[in-house]
Amino acid sequence: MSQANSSPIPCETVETLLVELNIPSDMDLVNMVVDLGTSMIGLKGFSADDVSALRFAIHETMVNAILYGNKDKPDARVNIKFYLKGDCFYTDIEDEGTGFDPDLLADPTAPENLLNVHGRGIFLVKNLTEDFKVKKLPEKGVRVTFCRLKRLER
Amino acid sequence: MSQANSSPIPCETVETLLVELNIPSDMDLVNMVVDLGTSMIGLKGFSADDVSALRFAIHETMVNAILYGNKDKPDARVNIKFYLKGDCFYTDIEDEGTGFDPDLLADPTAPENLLNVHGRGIFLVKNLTEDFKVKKLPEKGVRVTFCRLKRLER
Amino acid sequence: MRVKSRERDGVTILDLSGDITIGQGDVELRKEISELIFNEKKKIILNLRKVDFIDSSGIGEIVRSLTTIQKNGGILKLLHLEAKVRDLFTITRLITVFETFENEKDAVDSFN
Amino acid sequence: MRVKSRERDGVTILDLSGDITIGQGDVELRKEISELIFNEKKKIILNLRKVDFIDSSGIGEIVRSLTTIQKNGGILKLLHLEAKVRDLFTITRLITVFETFENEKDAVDSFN
Ligand SMILES: Nc1ncnc2c1ncn2[C@@H]1O[C@H](COP(=O)(O)OP(=O)(O)O)[C@@H](O)[C@H]1O
Ligand SMILES: Nc1ncnc2c1ncn2[C@@H]1O[C@H](COP(=O)(O)OP(=O)(O)O)[C@@H](O)[C@H]1O
Repeated sequence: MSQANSSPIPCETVETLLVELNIPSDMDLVNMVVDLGTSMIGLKGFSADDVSALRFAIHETMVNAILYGNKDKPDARVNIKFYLKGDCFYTDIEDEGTGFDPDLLADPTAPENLLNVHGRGIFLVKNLTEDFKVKKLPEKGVRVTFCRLKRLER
Repeated sequence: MSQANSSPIPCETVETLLVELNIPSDMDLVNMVVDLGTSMIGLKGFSADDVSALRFAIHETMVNAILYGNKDKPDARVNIKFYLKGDCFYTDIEDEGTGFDPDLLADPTAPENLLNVHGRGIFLVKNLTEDFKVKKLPEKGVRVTFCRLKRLER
Repeated sequence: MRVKSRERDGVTILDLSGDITIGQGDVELRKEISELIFNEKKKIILNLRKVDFIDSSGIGEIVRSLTTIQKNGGILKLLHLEAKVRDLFTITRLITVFETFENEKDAVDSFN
Repeated sequence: MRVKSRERDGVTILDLSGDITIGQGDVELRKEISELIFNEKKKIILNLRKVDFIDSSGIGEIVRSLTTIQKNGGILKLLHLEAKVRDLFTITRLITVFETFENEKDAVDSFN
């Protein structure tokens, strides 16, 4: 179903930080972060498919960080990192919330959930990316991480 | 000539951090930083004139940070902060260089300099913004700061 | 998002364009569907050709459109799912609950 | 930046569009001016109407164009400085060294 946490992906090499970004919880800023991330991935030679998968993943995770993590409190910050490990484009998105266990979310493709209005965001992100992780941070807050391995253009 | 360091500007109030951004020294990223900054200032209700003045100022200062501060070394980082103090939109741009004294730069409007190809960047930034400052950082690097006070639309 | 509503052979076609995302698009779509139901329209097509970007809230809103229309005795079909949108419907298996078309005439004719 | 070169009544007009900034625009402009000088063009107008953004390197390059053309016995004039560009030329006092026009016919006629 999702590739997350399955076989090790071939990009555990040196980490190159591209951009780090810290913003308030303002939905108007989500598009800027998405544009910044997708421009970066385009510059790094990823394909249009990779760009659009990450556009979706960054958008969904940003929206969740603001709505669920920071509960729409404008003063609560979101910290975003884009970095490369070999052919993997990584995104970390940190909010000030208490986190969640992605393995406990209902399967939106189960027949009883198929017509639900909600509950497809993280499922889709996991399917469009590799190495999806949610980690509580030592001080406070939560970090959601995912990466996209360079694909061949279809 | 320039308003820098002249009469105190009416925006020494509480500081609200908007966006902080950390990037490698890559000229391809300058436009993204400029777009992010000008979108922020637009969202905060500044006029089109303010946006275009800051577009110029952020662009020039970013280019200088990469070329002169970080001497085009791709690994050297640039750290950018956009924040508000009352009606002033502040920008800090930090590079890893040793800095410069803006008061020692030649006046590009002096007759003997008027036809020079270079030397107008900082002069223009100082004229389009208020509170232009260059500060050596305690550890290493340099911070260039400027702000733009909300103007009336002309 | 922008919505343009038109009729063809007794079928209502909503041409959606732009982004359908949380807070921009989802709400407009819901309003548009309520209006169609209020006006007793039963045969409805969502034309997604000009949709640039859809997020999980936008997808959820299209699912809500389907169930609302069905509850009111109507039928909803989808037209022109561009590759990226189709992928999202495939991964979520929503492709199995929607009737989808790549050709407008076929979509309209399928109601009759 | 894009440059389109055309002739009108013996005057060469370069229509510049896009951004004239460090690394994109400044180099193209320099090449274009060299070519005009090589082809012995002496009456030259830079039309800046479609320039969206110019930075200090772009301004410097326009100054370089002026001095290069003058050194080769030519004349350079500027056409259509839009408000923001005009501000930059005013602050730097470059407005005092360039002849500028808001109307193309006037600019062309001024050479004769
Ligand atoms: N950053 C986050 N912090 C806390 N909870 C989260 C976060 N992101 C997601 N969640 C939880 O996971 C659930 C599923 O999210 P998602 O798959 O995006 O679907 P939806 O947003 O439609 O509920 C959310 O309802 C929320 O409870
Ligand atoms: N971030 C910086 N670090 C070190 N020196 C700088 C920096 N920014 C500007 N300078 C110095 O100031 C000078 C003037 O800069 P500027 O006014 O932008 O004109 P130009 O770039 O055309 O020389 C530069 O040539 C450089 O020596």
